[in-house]
Amino acid sequence: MNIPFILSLIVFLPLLGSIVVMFMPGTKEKEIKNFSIIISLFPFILSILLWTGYDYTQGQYQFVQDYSWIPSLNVRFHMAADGLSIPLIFLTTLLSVLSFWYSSRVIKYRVKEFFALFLMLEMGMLGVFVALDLVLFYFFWEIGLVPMFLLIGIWGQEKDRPQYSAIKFFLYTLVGSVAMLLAFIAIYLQTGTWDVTAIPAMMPFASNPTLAAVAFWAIFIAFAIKVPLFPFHTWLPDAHTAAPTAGSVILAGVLLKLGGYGMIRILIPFFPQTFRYFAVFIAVFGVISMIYGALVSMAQWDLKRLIAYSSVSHMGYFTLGLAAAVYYGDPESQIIALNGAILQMFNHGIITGGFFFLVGVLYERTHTRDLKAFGGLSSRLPKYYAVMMVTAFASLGLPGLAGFISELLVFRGAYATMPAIAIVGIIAIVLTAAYILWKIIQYVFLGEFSPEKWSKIFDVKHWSFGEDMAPFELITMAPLVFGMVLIGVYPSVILRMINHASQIILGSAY
Amino acid sequence: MEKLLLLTPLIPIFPLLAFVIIIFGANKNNKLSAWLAIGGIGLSTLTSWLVIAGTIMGGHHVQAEGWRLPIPWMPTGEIVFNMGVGVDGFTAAMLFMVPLVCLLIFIYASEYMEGDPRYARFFAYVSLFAFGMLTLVIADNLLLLFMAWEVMGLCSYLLIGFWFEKTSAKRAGLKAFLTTRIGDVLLFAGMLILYSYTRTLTFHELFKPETLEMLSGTMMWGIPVSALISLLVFGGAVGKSAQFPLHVWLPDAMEGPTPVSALIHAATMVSAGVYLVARMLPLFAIVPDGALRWVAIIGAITAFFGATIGIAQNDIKRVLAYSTISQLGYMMIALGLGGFLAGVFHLLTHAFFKALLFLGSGSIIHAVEHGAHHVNDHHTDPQDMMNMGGLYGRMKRTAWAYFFGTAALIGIFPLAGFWSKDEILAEAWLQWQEAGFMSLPFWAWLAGTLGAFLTALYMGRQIGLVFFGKPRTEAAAHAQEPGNRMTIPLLVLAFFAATLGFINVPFIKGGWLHHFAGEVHAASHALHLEAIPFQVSVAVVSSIVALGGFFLGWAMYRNLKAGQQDPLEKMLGPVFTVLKNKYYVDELYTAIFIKPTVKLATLCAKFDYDWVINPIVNTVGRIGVVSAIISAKFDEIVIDGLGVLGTARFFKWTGKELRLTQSGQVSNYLLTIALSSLTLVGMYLFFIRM
Amino acid sequence: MEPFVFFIFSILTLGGALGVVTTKNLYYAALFLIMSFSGMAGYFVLLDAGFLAAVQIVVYVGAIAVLILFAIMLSRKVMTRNEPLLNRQWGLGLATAAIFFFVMLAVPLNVKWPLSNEVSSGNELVQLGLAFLGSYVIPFEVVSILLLVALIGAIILARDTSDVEVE
Amino acid sequence: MEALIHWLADLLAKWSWWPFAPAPSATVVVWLVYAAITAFVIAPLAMIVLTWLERKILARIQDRIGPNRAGPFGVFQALADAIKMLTKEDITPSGVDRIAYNIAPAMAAVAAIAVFAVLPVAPGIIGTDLNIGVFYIVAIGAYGILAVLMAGWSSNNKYALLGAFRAVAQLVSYEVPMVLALITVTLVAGSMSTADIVAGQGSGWYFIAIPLTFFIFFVSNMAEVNRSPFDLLEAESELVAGFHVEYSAFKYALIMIGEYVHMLAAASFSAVFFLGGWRGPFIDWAVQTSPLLAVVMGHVYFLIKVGFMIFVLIWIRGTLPRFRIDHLLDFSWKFLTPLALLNLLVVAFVLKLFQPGTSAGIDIPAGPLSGLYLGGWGQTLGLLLGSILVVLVASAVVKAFAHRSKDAGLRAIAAAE
Amino acid sequence: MTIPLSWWLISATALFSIGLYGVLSNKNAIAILMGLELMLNAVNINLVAFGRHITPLEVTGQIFAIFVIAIAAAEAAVALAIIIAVYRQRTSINVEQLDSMRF
Repeated sequence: MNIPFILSLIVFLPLLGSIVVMFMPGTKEKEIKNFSIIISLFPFILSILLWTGYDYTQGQYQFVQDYSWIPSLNVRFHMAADGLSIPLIFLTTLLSVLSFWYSSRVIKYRVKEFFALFLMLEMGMLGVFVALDLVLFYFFWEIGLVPMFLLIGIWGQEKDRPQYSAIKFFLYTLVGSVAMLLAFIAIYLQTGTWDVTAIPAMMPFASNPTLAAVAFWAIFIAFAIKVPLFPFHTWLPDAHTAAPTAGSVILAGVLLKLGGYGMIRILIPFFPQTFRYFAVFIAVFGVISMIYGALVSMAQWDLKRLIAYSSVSHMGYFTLGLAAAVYYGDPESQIIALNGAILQMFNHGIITGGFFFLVGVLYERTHTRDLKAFGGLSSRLPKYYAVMMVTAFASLGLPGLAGFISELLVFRGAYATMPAIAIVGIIAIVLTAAYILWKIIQYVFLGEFSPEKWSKIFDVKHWSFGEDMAPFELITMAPLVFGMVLIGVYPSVILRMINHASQIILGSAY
Repeated sequence: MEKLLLLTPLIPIFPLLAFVIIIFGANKNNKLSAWLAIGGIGLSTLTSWLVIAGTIMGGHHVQAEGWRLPIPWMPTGEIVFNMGVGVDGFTAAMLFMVPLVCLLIFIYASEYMEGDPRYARFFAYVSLFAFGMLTLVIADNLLLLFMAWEVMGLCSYLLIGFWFEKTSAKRAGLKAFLTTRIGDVLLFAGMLILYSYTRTLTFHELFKPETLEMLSGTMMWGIPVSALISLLVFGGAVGKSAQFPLHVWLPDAMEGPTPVSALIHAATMVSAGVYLVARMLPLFAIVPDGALRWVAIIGAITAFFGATIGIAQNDIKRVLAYSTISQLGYMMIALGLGGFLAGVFHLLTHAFFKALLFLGSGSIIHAVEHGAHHVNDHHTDPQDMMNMGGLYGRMKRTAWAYFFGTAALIGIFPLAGFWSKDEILAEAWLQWQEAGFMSLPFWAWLAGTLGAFLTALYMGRQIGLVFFGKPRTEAAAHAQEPGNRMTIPLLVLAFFAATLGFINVPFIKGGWLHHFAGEVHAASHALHLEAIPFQVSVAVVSSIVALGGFFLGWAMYRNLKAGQQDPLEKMLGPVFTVLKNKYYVDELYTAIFIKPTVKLATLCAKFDYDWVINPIVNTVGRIGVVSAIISAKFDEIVIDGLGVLGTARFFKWTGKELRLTQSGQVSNYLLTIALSSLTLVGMYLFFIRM
Repeated sequence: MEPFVFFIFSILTLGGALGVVTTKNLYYAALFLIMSFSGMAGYFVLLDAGFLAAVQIVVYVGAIAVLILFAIMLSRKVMTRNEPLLNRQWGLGLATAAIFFFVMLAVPLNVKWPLSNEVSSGNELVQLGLAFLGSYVIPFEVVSILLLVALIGAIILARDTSDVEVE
Repeated sequence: MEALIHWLADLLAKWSWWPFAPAPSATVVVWLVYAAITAFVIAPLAMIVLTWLERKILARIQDRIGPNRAGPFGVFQALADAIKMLTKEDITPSGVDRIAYNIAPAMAAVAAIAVFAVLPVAPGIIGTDLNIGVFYIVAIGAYGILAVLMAGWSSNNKYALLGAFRAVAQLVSYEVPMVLALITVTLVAGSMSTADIVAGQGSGWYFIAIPLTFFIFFVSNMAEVNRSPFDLLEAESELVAGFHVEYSAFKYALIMIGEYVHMLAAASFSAVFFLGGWRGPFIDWAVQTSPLLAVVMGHVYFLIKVGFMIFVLIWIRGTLPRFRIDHLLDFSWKFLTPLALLNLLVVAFVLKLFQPGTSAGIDIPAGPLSGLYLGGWGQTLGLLLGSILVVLVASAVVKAFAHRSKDAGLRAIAAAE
Repeated sequence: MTIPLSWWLISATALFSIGLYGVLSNKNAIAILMGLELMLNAVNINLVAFGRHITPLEVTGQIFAIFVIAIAAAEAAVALAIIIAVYRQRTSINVEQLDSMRF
């Protein structure tokens, strides 16, 4: 299937939907919800076509659209997708569909604004994954911020200080972006182009390592904030805790990936030698993120906060893999490390996305996330227990589920290039198991079930779908659970594409 | 015969199917669930026998070199990682034991678990467990083995914490998972290193001489890589097979239902560690005096140490649990001394008689529970041997099966345990003869022999406490023999416990089992793959020790009255207390590992959110706010007052004057437009064209 | 022959146009406009653009001129008053138009155009169809939408809202 | 004919006072003169014959005899009427806008006559085979509207003006479905040339392939020529006589000529577009063997069809009652136009299905059913099925609306369906 | 003999100037509109003439002329609607009186 302008369609259909939603009367909530779900299905279907239409015999960038945009600045409207971005586009559209589906049942007030903003958010995220022009990239990068800011600020739970969290999230990211923009401009002044595909050949700042390092760090910090990497992570727990369920899902599932994507798409090709020079340093921070995030998770009593910190830990795996991929080593190990890093992004998207849905499921019923409030739910909510078990074990890296494959690849690659750091990082695996089993499973599901405690927190008045997971919630989780099992059992479905991209990216950079 | 081998991938599929069907469909129907599980494992058993038949027909070719079915699984750069299953002699031997024992346990459990609210869930879990173990056995590469290994870890977690309403049970599950996880991480690290160096994890490629040579020749951190990998892999086995110092989870695992204990301790989980070490033995053995001696040392310590704790326990299942630890130590001793065959032999026989003992104990517990129920007594712990006594008269079938199991365990001629344990001790004995006094084999032999004595002692104690004397509680007095579904598996297991030793009697030259050594042949020059000749002295010594220990225990506890002090406690005093508290290892671990970790976590969280990082962020934010206020003042007074308003006034004035041009007349505007364009055209023509 | 026809059409076109701007009667102005349009259709015929000629008549004569006539008739009072049609600045306007004419005259008289002597195959309809559904399809669609919007907009603007009887 | 023209042109060129290039220009002039004569002869003739025919047929329908005094069967009655009209006093009322008042009747007649330029009467006999013939017909129609408007306004009479407004509203409204129907025909024929359209009906007249289009075209054509039941603008009982109330004598005659010639044109083009024009039995054979015979046969066939169509028009006039003005407009905008659009879509779709690999010499992807083209007959069948489908859909929709609607007119249409 | 390009251009220029005069000098809105139509048509003539004489093998000139016509039609429709609305409001279409948008 070769659809012309497929990338533009994917990116701008949500925008169109957003505009249409804005013009719909706010009282027609049902129509707005259904319309949003339907409009979000189109990019999803198109992203499947993108996946199936990917040609492994061709070069890196496919589905290219390249037009002049602002000729005076040499800015181009350049979009393309490759094996790196297609899985992430797929992830974004999938999580968006699920978020819309889920939100359509649980969002009760200011429905129109919610869906309009969410659609706009989807456009911003998708745009980042396909933009191949630095200005376009920056444009989409910033566009995603505003809807997310509003989503957290307006639909956040009152007791979690949503405004504070939203502003923190916004300013934190913006600080990074400003530095990034300056670096982009510096690159433009040196090379005369904004084109991501053209800049690597010109090797910006190759003659001046100091300048290269400055530019590298300016961009890296912007991405590191988004990833987030220790010590730039404190916006994450606040934002996650305050955001509505779908917002958390998208935040964890996609927004964190923007940073990782940027590192691979921009930093590796632009600054291969600088990156390599700082790789050990970055890897150390990755390992710190892993272990530190796991430890902090272990000390949390708020379920959502716990999962937020676990994101820090899991994205540390990504950072380690990335650093290992650019460090001195044999090409095969580098590729494996990069495969692992990219797969870890995807897996983290579906697993942590699933986690946030599941927290939402519990929160909608009980309006609390305090771990001490639960207990013994395993026998009371068997379906919820089953789904949560799969997600939790996928998260802690049980073989046969998605998380394991990426951990294996990351550590395999990291071991070959930087063994000592990798061995230290392995400790995180034990800690992850500890906090997931001890905190989540044991406190929520195991132990004696106490009907009095449960009836005190279970909100019968506002929740009409029954105690155990309702069909719509199961449908929300089904694709994610299926993905976790499928990737765990047969990773080639996605690794084939990622591997193709990794080979090209590393092959041309080193 | 190739066709028969093609059935191999099916073996684990049946239990998996049973699991899936129960989880998604049949979990409302208890009876159906049980039959699905039993049917699944039954089909696996049949398939396994076909595969074994295929292996035997395949002769030396298949038994030694193995047969494989790889599929491309994961692209890594230019290379594709192959995932697959394989069968060789060793696998076939395991395939004889694992599904059969599982099948018997499942049948047993279908009665044992009756009345449990989560009956169906139980059978789903055990099916998954069986799936894990069978996959592990037929894996042809370390990665698939590891995956199955972890699936079993998951199942053990679920099953040990099956009665999660009990605080002790949910703790035990967590403990089991985390403790084995530590071992798993070591194994994982070893696997990574191995993978990094060799680019493959498939066993037959790993065991190629040139690969082994490369691994032993390369040094890392001062030791050969092969030794490092071996130690890390052994770490995994230590965790899984509950060797010292990671044995702490196993006694706690008794919190699970008794069939689970049997499953974990006999057929599946703990055997996996031994299986792994046996499978990877060529790698261990490639460097002389390298990793292998550590295997032997750990094995010897565990064998002795487990047995000592066993004599001080009152819980019937805990005694058996420590017995298992101890017996696994024996297997490790054998493997550590290079006695591949001895280790595997003991692994097979032990599976049968330990399953028998566990199921027997389950039957006893069930009976006592039944009795307690009968007399409306809900305080009696049905697992405490002190609450039993005189059960022989009430449950003869169980008792006889239990006697056979005990005899096999302590090594009474000619039951299975005699042959297999004797092989291990003989191995150590022979090597001691070569290496001399005070050498490692000597200590191993000593630990083994003392362990055998202690084993006999605590088994004698158990038999005495449980079956003889008078019932010490009302519950025990009303105990009742359970139904056929529980007793018939016991009898079948008893049969195997009695006869399985004959597959490798040392009177036939070289034994028979060595045909099933499989790919381990690759490194056979360092290993003992053939049965060693019968050592009369060893046999005599161990027989005397076993009989002595047994009768000592039996005699001491035969007529113990209710409320009477434990005779051994009287004899040993504080030592007994130490043993009873398992050398305080749990407490030690809590103090030095768990509490500091939790403390560190709390500190990190405080550091993150309350003390350092978040305050810094907030401070930066506040600085921004303050500078904003200052700027606002500056703005108001200087820029606004002087600059902006002045400019504004200027423009206000000009605007006032110029607005008169806005006449509102369209025609005027049009004329202006026309004249302006005309001027532009004129300028163009005049300045540029001219 | 052709110059003769050209002159006839020029008289129609330019004469009509002059009539439009000079006559005092708005209704005549509209009729002159139609005359001018018809002349232009003739121009198009001479320029080998028969289709365009037909379009010119259908759209300008059949639609726009009729619309203008309608508008004139609907605002009939204006005509009966017989006010002068010219505004106060008509002199300036005339001067501007004249200057414009003479300035622009410089273009056709001075520029050397890259003329081509090729003769088209004459199948202009096919070419037009291909162009409209080929390279110009997007402008074509946009213009369609524009027309639709103008249609609706005109209806809404011209609708007499005080009329209650409107269904 | 050609030879005659050339001879005349040569003659003209020889004693030429003609200032421009000789022979070709002369040919043009001769053609013009020829055409003018034809028009001047045919137009009054048509009016006379048609008036007589109409009166006779109407009389038969109303169970009367009709004109029967002047000449056999009263054939000269119409001629007498014509003479009467030409000799009457030509009154120009005071207060009229003289210029427009005088131009309007001529324009009406000219607009009606001019469409005959593209009428293919017989094989090879056509005024000029424009490649935009169909479009030309539509374009010329615009002048007809203009004439009505001019006449109505310049009469300085409120009845005339109202009549003109009504007329223009009606004409503009019905022009839309008519053009849509013509587009459908153009699509099927693949050409806008009238000659090509006739040539394209070798495999089945379009009446068979697209009967619904024929219906739409015929109905809107009836409205275009102001025939009953759409004769509102000259509804004597309501509007005196519509826009031409102030006209008399010769100018009135011109307007009448315009009207009847328009009717003739409508009948002719109905025949050309849907009834195969000059096509009939053995005509193909005749074209190949003897062109002269073909011309004769063509004329005969064509006149038969035109006569039939005229008869149908008169028949309808004698049968159906008049519409009310709002029903009339509703019928066009709410029924005919959507129907025509739907029909156009379906026809385009069916054509695409049967699309052979090439169109106007350009290679395009063949349709999925192009194998069933069968020399045009497969396509004809497909189009017919499409038409039936549209009719079913339309009647279902109308029924559904009519049940709910309070509008009696719509319900009447539904009942008619 | 074909007509030279310059004839067309001069004719179009004249037409344009006449239209311009009409636009500038009339105070009746409809008359202004008519002037505008004349100007648009002058442009059309230019487009078609250039197309005919410079690129006779292509129909680009005609295409643009058709677009201009379509837009002119839309413009006329809307403009006349506005004029009628204004007339209804003020009973006048004299643009000199429509000067409420002034200082």
